[in-house]
Amino acid sequence: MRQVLGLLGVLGTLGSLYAVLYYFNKKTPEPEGCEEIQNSCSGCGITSCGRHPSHMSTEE
Amino acid sequence: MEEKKPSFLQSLILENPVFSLYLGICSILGVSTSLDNAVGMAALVFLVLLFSNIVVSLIRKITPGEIRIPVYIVIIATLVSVAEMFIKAYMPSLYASMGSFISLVVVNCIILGRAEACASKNDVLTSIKDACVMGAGYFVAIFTISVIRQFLSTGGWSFANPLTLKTIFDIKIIPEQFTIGLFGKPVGAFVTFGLLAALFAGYKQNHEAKLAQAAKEAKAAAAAAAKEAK
Amino acid sequence: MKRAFYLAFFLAVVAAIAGGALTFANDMTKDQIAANKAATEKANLEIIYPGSDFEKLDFTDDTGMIVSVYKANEGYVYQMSTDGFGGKGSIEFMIGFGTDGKISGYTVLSSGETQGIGSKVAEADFVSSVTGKDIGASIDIISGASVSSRAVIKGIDAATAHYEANYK
Amino acid sequence: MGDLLTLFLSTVLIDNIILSHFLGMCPFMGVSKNRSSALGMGFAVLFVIVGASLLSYALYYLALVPLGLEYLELITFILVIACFVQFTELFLKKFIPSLYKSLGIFLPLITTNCAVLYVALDNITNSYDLAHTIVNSVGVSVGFMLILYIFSTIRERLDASTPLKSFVGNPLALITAGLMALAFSGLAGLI
Repeated sequence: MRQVLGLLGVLGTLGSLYAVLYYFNKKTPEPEGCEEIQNSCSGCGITSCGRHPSHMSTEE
Repeated sequence: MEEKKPSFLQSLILENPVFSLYLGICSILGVSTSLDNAVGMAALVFLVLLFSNIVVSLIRKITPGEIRIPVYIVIIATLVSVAEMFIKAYMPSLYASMGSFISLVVVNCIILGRAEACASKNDVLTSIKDACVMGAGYFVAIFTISVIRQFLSTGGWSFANPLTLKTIFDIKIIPEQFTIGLFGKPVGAFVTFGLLAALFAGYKQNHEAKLAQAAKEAKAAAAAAAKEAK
Repeated sequence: MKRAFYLAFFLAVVAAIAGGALTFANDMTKDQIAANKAATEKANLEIIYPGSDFEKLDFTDDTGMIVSVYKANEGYVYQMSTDGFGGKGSIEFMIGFGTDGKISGYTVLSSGETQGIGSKVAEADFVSSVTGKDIGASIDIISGASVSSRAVIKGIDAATAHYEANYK
Repeated sequence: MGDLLTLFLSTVLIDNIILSHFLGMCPFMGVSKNRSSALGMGFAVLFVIVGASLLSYALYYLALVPLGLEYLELITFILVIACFVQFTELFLKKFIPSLYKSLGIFLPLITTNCAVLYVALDNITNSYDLAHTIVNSVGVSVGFMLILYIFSTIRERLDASTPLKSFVGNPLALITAGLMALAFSGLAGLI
């Protein structure tokens, strides 16, 4: 029983923490002088990179 | 001449995920020292890709838009962990030779890439088809490299059934002292992959040149026909 | 703000389900993995002392090279890991110290050394040059494979020092 | 103390994360176009690897082991790394925009970087104590930055050169990396 609680505790907190941080990270605007760093990431095909257009879509 | 749909084989070479997009290189370079490893890793990547595409496309309606990527990362991590447990339990020799590369499949760029690009937008069937195409592309890449590397570094090929450890075939062509040990080492991995990538790029370039050439001819013929009609 | 809570809850639920699936898979494979581990361990030890039974001892070690120590009927067996030409922990070997004061056995479990050069540390002539020697006697380096053989000898010396300090 | 130094030397030069473990290849291919971005990437990776592996180390020995949940290590480490990267990006965006300007672009790329996860898992499988964990993490990141920087200097010349058409770009970069691996493997007798 302790194991199940531990599991829910660890994974639950980490999961929700990640969601909250990810959400607020998307929400906070980039500092003023940082817009143009977008194009210096030389076309990497890696979709997991935060700069990839896949992250840009907001609410459904 | 309408654009004929590239045959399955052609799309395997032209849009090969590994050689054209350079996705998933970490696992390929690391594991392609022998046929058993290559087949094992290709099967693992394919199974994880298949199940992740299925699960992702099943829940695509209810996953909130903002946290799509985090949800996919959790799903893929679970699938890889489960796969790692089964390999450790039932294929210990394969686990020993692939070692830490199994758990690194989680961050394999192909799986997350396909989950995001394809599975999150289409229904289950297209996702499964996409997983098969990508899995085949990955298998072609890793298998070719391991064929070259194992041949040069050990002078032949050997393949054993991972479950029963019975060697299916073991051919030695080059005698022991003429094998190039370097190809078993990282140097060989980089060089073989570089040369093959160049080969694929070359094939793609002259394929596109042929298409452009054909298109130019078609335009010229059309212009000539138009002139005659006037 | 409410959206953030919904997202947090959603991912927490997904992570919990993932945890559940992992627990289920873990329970299914747990004993098989343990069985595998015990089997390979026993097989390695049998090479040094066939047919003897072994008792795993806990030990303190600051060299970082001793993987595990076992007490067999006629002596002790050390499982060692040393950094050879193939990098960190590239050579793993077992060495047996007999109660008769002689090295009762030496075998290489895994070696990432270069084929044909460093791999000589696993071949018969080096093995025979080690087995049967008195404990603490010096072992000569293989010419042409000095890096790998020196690494193995460093491991053997560490095991000998630990053996003499604790169990002689 | 001695073996800490050998561990550091071996992770930087001999057992280098890129040249002998092939990890971190995605940023290695993508970002090494010029020296400044290589350095920026190097520092971002150094910060994330050391931070994430310490967090994972603590979480493993404080939470997973006492609860007997060792089998959750892979998914926990991934979540820890992702949270750490998101938190860093958020913190930099809010409080240190200047640092964000130079490192910001690289941070999201590191979330699913093979090298970071490898180091976090490596510290556990080798059952390192705290000192070894720190040395291992710093060593790997210094090794990553060193190879990335050297490679970016070579790559600037490669882009200026005119190789065979099919070798342009990544294939040539891979072969150069192979030659670098050959050169670095010569150091193996160091320790």
